[in-house]
Amino acid sequence: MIDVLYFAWVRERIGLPREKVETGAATVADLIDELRGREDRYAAAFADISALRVALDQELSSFDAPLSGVREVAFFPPMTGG
Amino acid sequence: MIDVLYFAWVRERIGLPREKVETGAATVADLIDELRGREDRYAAAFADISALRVALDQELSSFDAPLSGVREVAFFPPMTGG
Amino acid sequence: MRVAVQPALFDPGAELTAFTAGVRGAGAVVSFTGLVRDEGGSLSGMEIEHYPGMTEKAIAGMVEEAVARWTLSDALVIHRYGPLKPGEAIMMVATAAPHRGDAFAAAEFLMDYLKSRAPFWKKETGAGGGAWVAAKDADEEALKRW
Amino acid sequence: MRVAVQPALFDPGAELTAFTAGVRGAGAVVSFTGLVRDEGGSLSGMEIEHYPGMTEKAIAGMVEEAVARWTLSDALVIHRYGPLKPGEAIMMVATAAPHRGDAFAAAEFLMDYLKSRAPFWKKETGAGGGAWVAAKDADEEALKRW
Repeated sequence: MIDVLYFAWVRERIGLPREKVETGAATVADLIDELRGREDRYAAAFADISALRVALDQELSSFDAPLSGVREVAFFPPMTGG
Repeated sequence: MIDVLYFAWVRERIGLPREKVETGAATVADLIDELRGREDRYAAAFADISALRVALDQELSSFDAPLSGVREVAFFPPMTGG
Repeated sequence: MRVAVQPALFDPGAELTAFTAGVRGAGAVVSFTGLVRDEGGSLSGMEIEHYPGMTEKAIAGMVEEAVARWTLSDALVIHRYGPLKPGEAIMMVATAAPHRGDAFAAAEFLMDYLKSRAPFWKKETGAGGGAWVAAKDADEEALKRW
Repeated sequence: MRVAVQPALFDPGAELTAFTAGVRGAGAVVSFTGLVRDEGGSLSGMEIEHYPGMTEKAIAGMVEEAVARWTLSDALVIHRYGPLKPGEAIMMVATAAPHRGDAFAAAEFLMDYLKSRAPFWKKETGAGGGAWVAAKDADEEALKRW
Protein backbone atom coordinates (compact mmCIF):
# COMPACT_ATOMS: atom_id res chain seq x y z
CA MET A 1 0.00 0.00 0.00
CA ILE A 2 1.27 3.37 -1.04
CA ASP A 3 -0.12 6.80 -0.12
CA VAL A 4 -0.71 8.72 -3.33
CA LEU A 5 -1.18 12.49 -3.05
CA TYR A 6 -2.45 14.94 -5.66
CA PHE A 7 -2.04 18.71 -5.64
CA ALA A 8 -3.39 21.73 -7.56
CA TRP A 9 -5.09 20.85 -10.85
CA VAL A 10 -4.05 17.22 -10.58
CA ARG A 11 -6.08 17.05 -7.36
CA GLU A 12 -8.97 18.85 -9.03
CA ARG A 13 -9.02 16.57 -12.08
CA ILE A 14 -8.83 13.39 -10.04
CA GLY A 15 -11.28 14.76 -7.50
CA LEU A 16 -9.47 13.86 -4.32
CA PRO A 17 -6.36 14.98 -2.44
CA ARG A 18 -5.00 11.56 -1.49
CA GLU A 19 -5.76 7.88 -1.54
CA LYS A 20 -4.17 4.57 -0.63
CA VAL A 21 -3.20 2.52 -3.65
CA GLU A 22 -2.50 -1.21 -3.70
CA THR A 23 0.09 -1.64 -6.41
CA GLY A 24 2.87 -3.85 -7.59
CA ALA A 25 4.25 -1.14 -9.90
CA ALA A 26 8.03 -1.20 -10.08
CA THR A 27 8.48 2.45 -11.07
CA VAL A 28 6.57 5.74 -10.98
CA ALA A 29 5.85 5.36 -14.70
CA ASP A 30 4.34 1.91 -14.07
CA LEU A 31 2.14 3.36 -11.32
CA ILE A 32 0.96 6.11 -13.68
CA ASP A 33 0.05 3.49 -16.28
CA GLU A 34 -2.01 1.63 -13.68
CA LEU A 35 -3.79 4.81 -12.56
CA ARG A 36 -4.49 5.88 -16.15
CA GLY A 37 -6.27 2.58 -16.74
CA ARG A 38 -8.65 3.13 -13.84
CA GLU A 39 -11.01 5.87 -14.98
CA ASP A 40 -11.22 8.81 -17.37
CA ARG A 41 -10.44 11.37 -14.65
CA TYR A 42 -7.10 9.63 -14.02
CA ALA A 43 -6.41 9.40 -17.75
CA ALA A 44 -7.14 13.16 -17.99
CA ALA A 45 -4.88 14.03 -15.05
CA PHE A 46 -2.00 11.96 -16.39
CA ALA A 47 -2.51 12.73 -20.09
CA ASP A 48 0.64 14.82 -20.41
CA ILE A 49 3.44 13.64 -18.16
CA SER A 50 5.68 16.53 -19.21
CA ALA A 51 3.26 18.85 -17.36
CA LEU A 52 3.69 16.90 -14.13
CA ARG A 53 6.21 16.52 -11.36
CA VAL A 54 6.55 13.70 -8.86
CA ALA A 55 7.87 13.51 -5.32
CA LEU A 56 8.76 10.25 -3.56
CA ASP A 57 8.61 10.46 0.22
CA GLN A 58 8.62 14.26 -0.11
CA GLU A 59 11.69 14.49 -2.34
CA LEU A 60 11.43 15.54 -5.98
CA SER A 61 12.10 12.53 -8.16
CA SER A 62 11.78 11.27 -11.72
CA PHE A 63 9.24 9.10 -13.50
CA ASP A 64 11.65 6.23 -13.98
CA ALA A 65 12.49 6.04 -10.26
CA PRO A 66 11.79 2.69 -8.55
CA LEU A 67 8.95 2.56 -6.01
CA SER A 68 10.49 -0.10 -3.80
CA GLY A 69 10.43 1.06 -0.17
CA VAL A 70 8.53 4.24 -1.03
CA ARG A 71 5.59 5.07 1.25
CA GLU A 72 4.32 8.34 -0.22
CA VAL A 73 4.06 9.37 -3.87
CA ALA A 74 2.84 12.86 -4.79
CA PHE A 75 1.85 14.13 -8.24
CA PHE A 76 1.54 17.82 -9.01
CA PRO A 77 2.15 20.49 -11.68
CA PRO A 78 5.39 22.50 -11.76
CA MET A 79 5.61 24.57 -8.60
CA THR A 80 4.75 28.25 -8.52
CA GLY A 81 5.90 29.51 -5.13
CA GLY A 82 7.65 32.71 -4.24
CA MET B 1 37.50 83.37 -8.14
CA ILE B 2 36.67 79.70 -7.74
CA ASP B 3 35.28 77.92 -4.68
CA VAL B 4 37.58 75.03 -3.85
CA LEU B 5 36.22 72.36 -1.50
CA TYR B 6 38.09 69.58 0.29
CA PHE B 7 36.61 66.44 1.82
CA ALA B 8 37.71 63.59 4.08
CA TRP B 9 41.50 63.24 4.45
CA VAL B 10 42.12 65.90 1.80
CA ARG B 11 40.27 68.34 4.05
CA GLU B 12 42.23 67.13 7.07
CA ARG B 13 45.62 67.45 5.36
CA ILE B 14 44.92 70.92 4.02
CA GLY B 15 43.29 71.95 7.27
CA LEU B 16 40.17 73.60 5.92
CA PRO B 17 36.94 72.52 4.23
CA ARG B 18 36.74 75.22 1.56
CA GLU B 19 38.38 78.40 0.33
CA LYS B 20 38.10 80.88 -2.49
CA VAL B 21 40.99 80.70 -4.92
CA GLU B 22 42.04 83.40 -7.39
CA THR B 23 43.42 81.48 -10.31
CA GLY B 24 44.04 81.65 -14.01
CA ALA B 25 44.52 77.88 -14.26
CA ALA B 26 43.17 76.46 -17.51
CA THR B 27 42.59 72.92 -16.25
CA VAL B 28 42.14 71.04 -12.99
CA ALA B 29 45.70 69.76 -13.31
CA ASP B 30 46.99 73.35 -13.62
CA LEU B 31 45.03 74.34 -10.51
CA ILE B 32 46.55 71.41 -8.62
CA ASP B 33 50.05 72.54 -9.68
CA GLU B 34 49.32 76.04 -8.35
CA LEU B 35 47.98 74.68 -5.05
CA ARG B 36 50.93 72.31 -4.62
CA GLY B 37 53.28 75.28 -4.90
CA ARG B 38 51.62 77.12 -2.02
CA GLU B 39 52.56 75.20 1.10
CA ASP B 40 53.68 71.78 2.27
CA ARG B 41 50.17 70.83 3.44
CA TYR B 42 48.89 71.31 -0.11
CA ALA B 43 51.84 69.41 -1.54
CA ALA B 44 51.03 66.58 0.90
CA ALA B 45 47.33 66.53 0.02
CA PHE B 46 48.02 66.48 -3.72
CA ALA B 47 51.10 64.23 -3.63
CA ASP B 48 49.36 61.27 -5.28
CA ILE B 49 46.75 62.35 -7.80
CA SER B 50 45.72 58.73 -8.44
CA ALA B 51 44.36 58.66 -4.87
CA LEU B 52 42.10 61.65 -5.58
CA ARG B 53 38.87 62.40 -7.35
CA VAL B 54 37.60 65.77 -8.55
CA ALA B 55 34.13 67.20 -9.07
CA LEU B 56 33.42 70.34 -11.11
CA ASP B 57 30.20 72.10 -10.14
CA GLN B 58 29.16 68.92 -8.31
CA GLU B 59 29.72 66.54 -11.22
CA LEU B 60 32.54 63.99 -11.18
CA SER B 61 35.17 65.06 -13.68
CA SER B 62 38.75 64.42 -14.74
CA PHE B 63 42.04 66.17 -14.05
CA ASP B 64 42.46 67.36 -17.62
CA ALA B 65 39.02 69.04 -17.68
CA PRO B 66 39.01 72.79 -18.42
CA LEU B 67 38.07 75.18 -15.61
CA SER B 68 36.50 77.83 -17.78
CA GLY B 69 33.06 78.74 -16.44
CA VAL B 70 33.44 76.45 -13.41
CA ARG B 71 32.42 77.96 -10.07
CA GLU B 72 33.04 75.08 -7.67
CA VAL B 73 35.87 72.55 -7.64
CA ALA B 74 35.94 69.75 -5.06
CA PHE B 75 38.82 67.41 -4.25
CA PHE B 76 38.32 64.22 -2.30
CA PRO B 77 39.42 60.58 -2.01
CA PRO B 78 37.48 57.78 -3.75
CA MET B 79 34.00 57.62 -2.27
CA THR B 80 32.99 55.04 0.30
CA GLY B 81 29.24 55.30 0.63
CA GLY B 82 26.65 52.58 0.92
CA MET C 1 17.74 30.71 10.62
CA ARG C 2 13.95 30.70 10.67
CA VAL C 3 11.51 29.13 8.24
CA ALA C 4 7.78 29.79 8.66
CA VAL C 5 5.05 28.30 6.46
CA GLN C 6 1.79 29.82 7.61
CA PRO C 7 -1.66 30.99 6.53
CA ALA C 8 -1.43 34.13 8.71
CA LEU C 9 -0.85 37.63 7.39
CA PHE C 10 2.53 39.08 8.35
CA ASP C 11 4.10 42.54 8.19
CA PRO C 12 7.37 42.44 6.17
CA GLY C 13 8.57 45.64 7.82
CA ALA C 14 8.06 44.30 11.33
CA GLU C 15 9.81 41.08 10.30
CA LEU C 16 12.73 43.05 8.86
CA THR C 17 13.05 45.05 12.08
CA ALA C 18 13.10 41.87 14.19
CA PHE C 19 15.50 40.11 11.81
CA THR C 20 17.91 43.07 11.72
CA ALA C 21 17.87 43.40 15.51
CA GLY C 22 18.89 39.75 15.81
CA VAL C 23 21.92 39.72 13.54
CA ARG C 24 25.34 40.15 15.09
CA GLY C 25 28.20 41.57 13.13
CA ALA C 26 26.38 41.76 9.79
CA GLY C 27 27.00 44.76 7.56
CA ALA C 28 24.34 43.93 4.98
CA VAL C 29 20.71 42.86 5.15
CA VAL C 30 18.70 42.10 2.01
CA SER C 31 14.98 41.43 2.00
CA PHE C 32 12.61 40.32 -0.72
CA THR C 33 8.85 40.57 -0.34
CA GLY C 34 6.42 39.04 -2.82
CA LEU C 35 3.04 40.77 -3.01
CA VAL C 36 -0.26 39.73 -4.56
CA ARG C 37 -0.56 41.96 -7.64
CA ASP C 38 -4.00 43.37 -8.36
CA GLU C 39 -3.48 43.14 -12.15
CA GLY C 40 -5.28 46.42 -12.69
CA GLY C 41 -8.18 45.48 -10.43
CA SER C 42 -9.12 42.30 -12.33
CA LEU C 43 -7.77 39.98 -9.63
CA SER C 44 -9.95 39.46 -6.58
CA GLY C 45 -7.40 37.34 -4.78
CA MET C 46 -5.20 34.29 -4.73
CA GLU C 47 -5.31 30.86 -3.15
CA ILE C 48 -2.05 29.07 -2.42
CA GLU C 49 -1.93 25.32 -1.97
CA HIS C 50 1.11 23.59 -0.55
CA TYR C 51 2.38 20.17 0.43
CA PRO C 52 2.59 20.10 4.24
CA GLY C 53 5.72 18.33 5.35
CA MET C 54 7.55 18.53 2.06
CA THR C 55 7.31 22.33 1.98
CA GLU C 56 9.17 22.84 5.24
CA LYS C 57 11.77 20.21 4.32
CA ALA C 58 12.36 21.67 0.86
CA ILE C 59 12.79 25.21 2.20
CA ALA C 60 15.09 24.08 5.01
CA GLY C 61 17.23 22.35 2.38
CA MET C 62 17.48 25.54 0.32
CA VAL C 63 18.48 27.57 3.36
CA GLU C 64 21.12 24.96 4.24
CA GLU C 65 22.54 25.17 0.75
CA ALA C 66 22.61 28.98 0.87
CA VAL C 67 24.49 28.85 4.18
CA ALA C 68 27.00 26.43 2.65
CA ARG C 69 27.58 28.61 -0.41
CA TRP C 70 27.76 32.09 1.06
CA THR C 71 29.01 33.66 4.27
CA LEU C 72 25.74 34.49 6.00
CA SER C 73 25.00 35.78 9.47
CA ASP C 74 21.35 34.74 9.31
CA ALA C 75 18.49 33.93 6.96
CA LEU C 76 14.70 34.04 7.15
CA VAL C 77 11.98 32.59 4.94
CA ILE C 78 8.26 33.20 5.51
CA HIS C 79 5.75 31.81 3.01
CA ARG C 80 1.99 31.91 3.30
CA TYR C 81 -0.63 29.51 2.01
CA GLY C 82 -4.42 29.65 1.84
CA PRO C 83 -6.49 32.62 0.63
CA LEU C 84 -4.71 35.96 -0.01
CA LYS C 85 -6.01 39.36 -1.06
CA PRO C 86 -4.45 41.79 -3.58
CA GLY C 87 -1.70 43.87 -1.99
CA GLU C 88 -1.02 41.33 0.76
CA ALA C 89 2.45 39.88 1.27
CA ILE C 90 2.71 36.33 -0.09
CA MET C 91 6.17 35.60 1.18
CA MET C 92 9.44 37.10 2.32
CA VAL C 93 13.10 36.19 2.30
CA ALA C 94 15.74 38.02 4.33
CA THR C 95 19.48 37.41 4.41
CA ALA C 96 22.17 39.00 6.55
CA ALA C 97 25.87 38.84 5.77
CA PRO C 98 29.12 40.63 6.53
CA HIS C 99 29.20 41.84 2.90
CA ARG C 100 26.51 42.91 0.46
CA GLY C 101 27.45 40.55 -2.37
CA ASP C 102 26.73 37.48 -0.23
CA ALA C 103 23.47 38.89 1.10
CA PHE C 104 22.18 39.70 -2.41
CA ALA C 105 23.30 36.42 -3.96
CA ALA C 106 21.80 34.28 -1.19
CA ALA C 107 18.48 36.16 -1.34
CA GLU C 108 18.24 35.73 -5.12
CA PHE C 109 19.23 32.07 -4.85
CA LEU C 110 16.53 31.45 -2.24
CA MET C 111 13.95 33.26 -4.38
CA ASP C 112 14.82 31.29 -7.50
CA TYR C 113 14.56 28.02 -5.60
CA LEU C 114 11.36 28.96 -3.79
CA LYS C 115 9.76 29.81 -7.15
CA SER C 116 10.39 26.43 -8.74
CA ARG C 117 11.40 23.92 -6.08
CA ALA C 118 9.19 24.57 -3.06
CA PRO C 119 5.83 22.77 -3.34
CA PHE C 120 3.48 25.75 -3.57
CA TRP C 121 0.83 26.24 -6.24
CA LYS C 122 -0.89 29.56 -6.85
CA LYS C 123 -4.45 29.90 -8.09
CA GLU C 124 -5.65 33.33 -9.11
CA THR C 125 -9.27 34.00 -8.27
CA GLY C 126 -10.97 36.69 -10.34
CA ALA C 127 -14.37 37.66 -11.70
CA GLY C 128 -14.14 34.80 -14.23
CA GLY C 129 -13.40 32.07 -11.68
CA GLY C 130 -10.07 30.54 -10.69
CA ALA C 131 -7.01 29.75 -12.78
CA TRP C 132 -3.87 27.94 -11.71
CA VAL C 133 -0.81 30.06 -12.34
CA ALA C 134 1.40 28.38 -14.94
CA ALA C 135 5.06 27.92 -14.15
CA LYS C 136 7.28 30.14 -16.27
CA ASP C 137 10.13 28.79 -18.35
CA ALA C 138 12.12 31.83 -17.21
CA ASP C 139 11.81 30.68 -13.58
CA GLU C 140 13.15 27.22 -14.43
CA GLU C 141 15.89 28.88 -16.52
CA ALA C 142 16.84 31.09 -13.55
CA LEU C 143 17.95 28.04 -11.56
CA LYS C 144 20.73 27.33 -14.01
CA ARG C 145 22.80 30.25 -12.88
CA TRP C 146 23.41 28.72 -9.45
CA MET D 1 10.72 57.98 -5.71
CA ARG D 2 12.20 59.34 -2.48
CA VAL D 3 15.80 60.24 -1.67
CA ALA D 4 16.71 61.25 1.89
CA VAL D 5 20.18 62.31 3.03
CA GLN D 6 19.98 62.82 6.76
CA PRO D 7 21.89 62.57 10.04
CA ALA D 8 18.86 61.09 11.84
CA LEU D 9 18.51 57.44 12.83
CA PHE D 10 15.84 55.57 10.91
CA ASP D 11 14.13 52.20 11.26
CA PRO D 12 14.54 50.14 8.06
CA GLY D 13 11.54 47.99 8.95
CA ALA D 14 9.24 50.98 9.39
CA GLU D 15 10.54 52.41 6.12
CA LEU D 16 9.89 49.10 4.36
CA THR D 17 6.34 49.01 5.70
CA ALA D 18 5.65 52.56 4.48
CA PHE D 19 7.31 51.92 1.12
CA THR D 20 5.38 48.69 0.55
CA ALA D 21 2.07 50.33 1.49
CA GLY D 22 2.69 53.01 -1.13
CA VAL D 23 3.43 50.83 -4.15
CA ARG D 24 0.57 50.08 -6.53
CA GLY D 25 0.60 46.97 -8.65
CA ALA D 26 4.07 45.79 -7.66
CA GLY D 27 4.65 42.08 -7.13
CA ALA D 28 8.19 42.37 -5.80
CA VAL D 29 9.88 44.60 -3.22
CA VAL D 30 13.62 44.33 -2.52
CA SER D 31 15.36 46.16 0.30
CA PHE D 32 19.00 46.53 1.21
CA THR D 33 20.11 47.84 4.59
CA GLY D 34 23.72 48.70 5.39
CA LEU D 35 24.64 48.41 9.08
CA VAL D 36 27.65 49.63 11.04
CA ARG D 37 29.59 46.44 11.80
CA ASP D 38 31.11 46.20 15.24
CA GLU D 39 34.19 44.33 13.95
CA GLY D 40 34.21 42.09 16.99
CA GLY D 41 33.81 44.98 19.42
CA SER D 42 36.92 46.92 18.26
CA LEU D 43 34.92 49.62 16.53
CA SER D 44 33.37 52.30 18.69
CA GLY D 45 31.57 53.97 15.83
CA MET D 46 31.69 55.64 12.47
CA GLU D 47 31.60 59.18 11.16
CA ILE D 48 30.29 59.81 7.66
CA GLU D 49 31.17 62.98 5.77
CA HIS D 50 29.34 63.98 2.62
CA TYR D 51 29.19 66.74 0.04
CA PRO D 52 25.90 68.58 0.57
CA GLY D 53 24.30 69.44 -2.73
CA MET D 54 26.28 67.01 -4.83
CA THR D 55 25.13 64.04 -2.75
CA GLU D 56 21.43 64.58 -3.42
CA LYS D 57 22.08 65.29 -7.11
CA ALA D 58 24.27 62.22 -7.56
CA ILE D 59 21.73 59.91 -5.90
CA ALA D 60 18.82 61.39 -7.86
CA GLY D 61 20.80 60.71 -11.04
CA MET D 62 21.33 57.06 -10.06
CA VAL D 63 17.63 56.61 -9.30
CA GLU D 64 16.73 58.17 -12.66
CA GLU D 65 19.07 55.79 -14.42
CA ALA D 66 17.59 52.80 -12.56
CA VAL D 67 14.08 53.88 -13.56
CA ALA D 68 15.21 54.16 -17.20
CA ARG D 69 16.82 50.71 -17.19
CA TRP D 70 14.27 48.62 -15.35
CA THR D 71 10.52 48.52 -14.99
CA LEU D 72 10.09 49.87 -11.47
CA SER D 73 6.98 50.84 -9.53
CA ASP D 74 8.96 52.86 -6.99
CA ALA D 75 12.39 53.35 -5.43
CA LEU D 76 13.69 54.68 -2.13
CA VAL D 77 17.18 55.70 -0.99
CA ILE D 78 17.98 56.81 2.56
CA HIS D 79 21.60 57.56 3.50
CA ARG D 80 22.81 58.96 6.79
CA TYR D 81 25.81 61.15 7.56
CA GLY D 82 27.42 62.30 10.78
CA PRO D 83 28.25 60.07 13.76
CA LEU D 84 26.91 56.49 13.80
CA LYS D 85 27.13 53.71 16.38
CA PRO D 86 27.78 49.98 15.79
CA GLY D 87 24.61 48.15 14.82
CA GLU D 88 22.89 51.28 13.52
CA ALA D 89 21.57 51.45 9.97
CA ILE D 90 23.86 53.51 7.71
CA MET D 91 21.63 53.50 4.67
CA MET D 92 18.84 51.72 2.90
CA VAL D 93 17.70 51.13 -0.66
CA ALA D 94 14.28 49.76 -1.59
CA THR D 95 12.92 48.97 -5.04
CA ALA D 96 9.46 47.83 -6.10
CA ALA D 97 8.69 46.27 -9.47
CA PRO D 98 6.11 44.08 -11.17
CA HIS D 99 8.73 41.30 -11.34
CA ARG D 100 11.51 40.19 -9.03
CA GLY D 101 14.34 40.33 -11.55
CA ASP D 102 13.91 44.07 -12.05
CA ALA D 103 13.60 44.76 -8.32
CA PHE D 104 16.79 42.83 -7.53
CA ALA D 105 18.80 44.26 -10.41
CA ALA D 106 17.82 47.86 -9.66
CA ALA D 107 18.62 47.46 -5.94
CA GLU D 108 22.06 46.01 -6.70
CA PHE D 109 22.73 48.70 -9.29
CA LEU D 110 21.82 51.44 -6.82
CA MET D 111 24.03 49.86 -4.15
CA ASP D 112 27.02 49.56 -6.47
CA TYR D 113 26.66 53.19 -7.52
CA LEU D 114 26.07 54.47 -3.99
CA LYS D 115 29.27 52.70 -2.88
CA SER D 116 31.54 54.36 -5.40
CA ARG D 117 29.77 57.33 -6.99
CA ALA D 118 27.86 59.08 -4.21
CA PRO D 119 30.10 61.55 -2.32
CA PHE D 120 30.20 59.93 1.10
CA TRP D 121 33.35 59.14 3.06
CA LYS D 122 33.40 56.82 6.04
CA LYS D 123 35.76 57.20 8.97
CA GLU D 124 35.91 54.42 11.51
CA THR D 125 36.42 55.59 15.05
CA GLY D 126 37.93 53.03 17.42
CA ALA D 127 40.09 52.80 20.51
CA GLY D 128 43.13 53.74 18.41
CA GLY D 129 41.62 56.91 16.91
CA GLY D 130 40.00 57.41 13.53
CA ALA D 131 40.81 55.93 10.14
CA TRP D 132 39.27 56.76 6.79
CA VAL D 133 37.83 53.68 5.16
CA ALA D 134 39.72 52.93 1.94
CA ALA D 135 37.73 52.40 -1.24
CA LYS D 136 37.85 48.79 -2.40
CA ASP D 137 38.95 47.80 -5.89
CA ALA D 138 36.11 45.28 -5.83
CA ASP D 139 33.57 48.09 -5.44
CA GLU D 140 34.97 49.92 -8.46
CA GLU D 141 35.04 46.60 -10.35
CA ALA D 142 31.37 46.00 -9.47
CA LEU D 143 30.31 49.02 -11.54
CA LYS D 144 31.52 47.38 -14.72
CA ARG D 145 28.70 44.88 -14.78
CA TRP D 146 26.10 47.59 -15.41
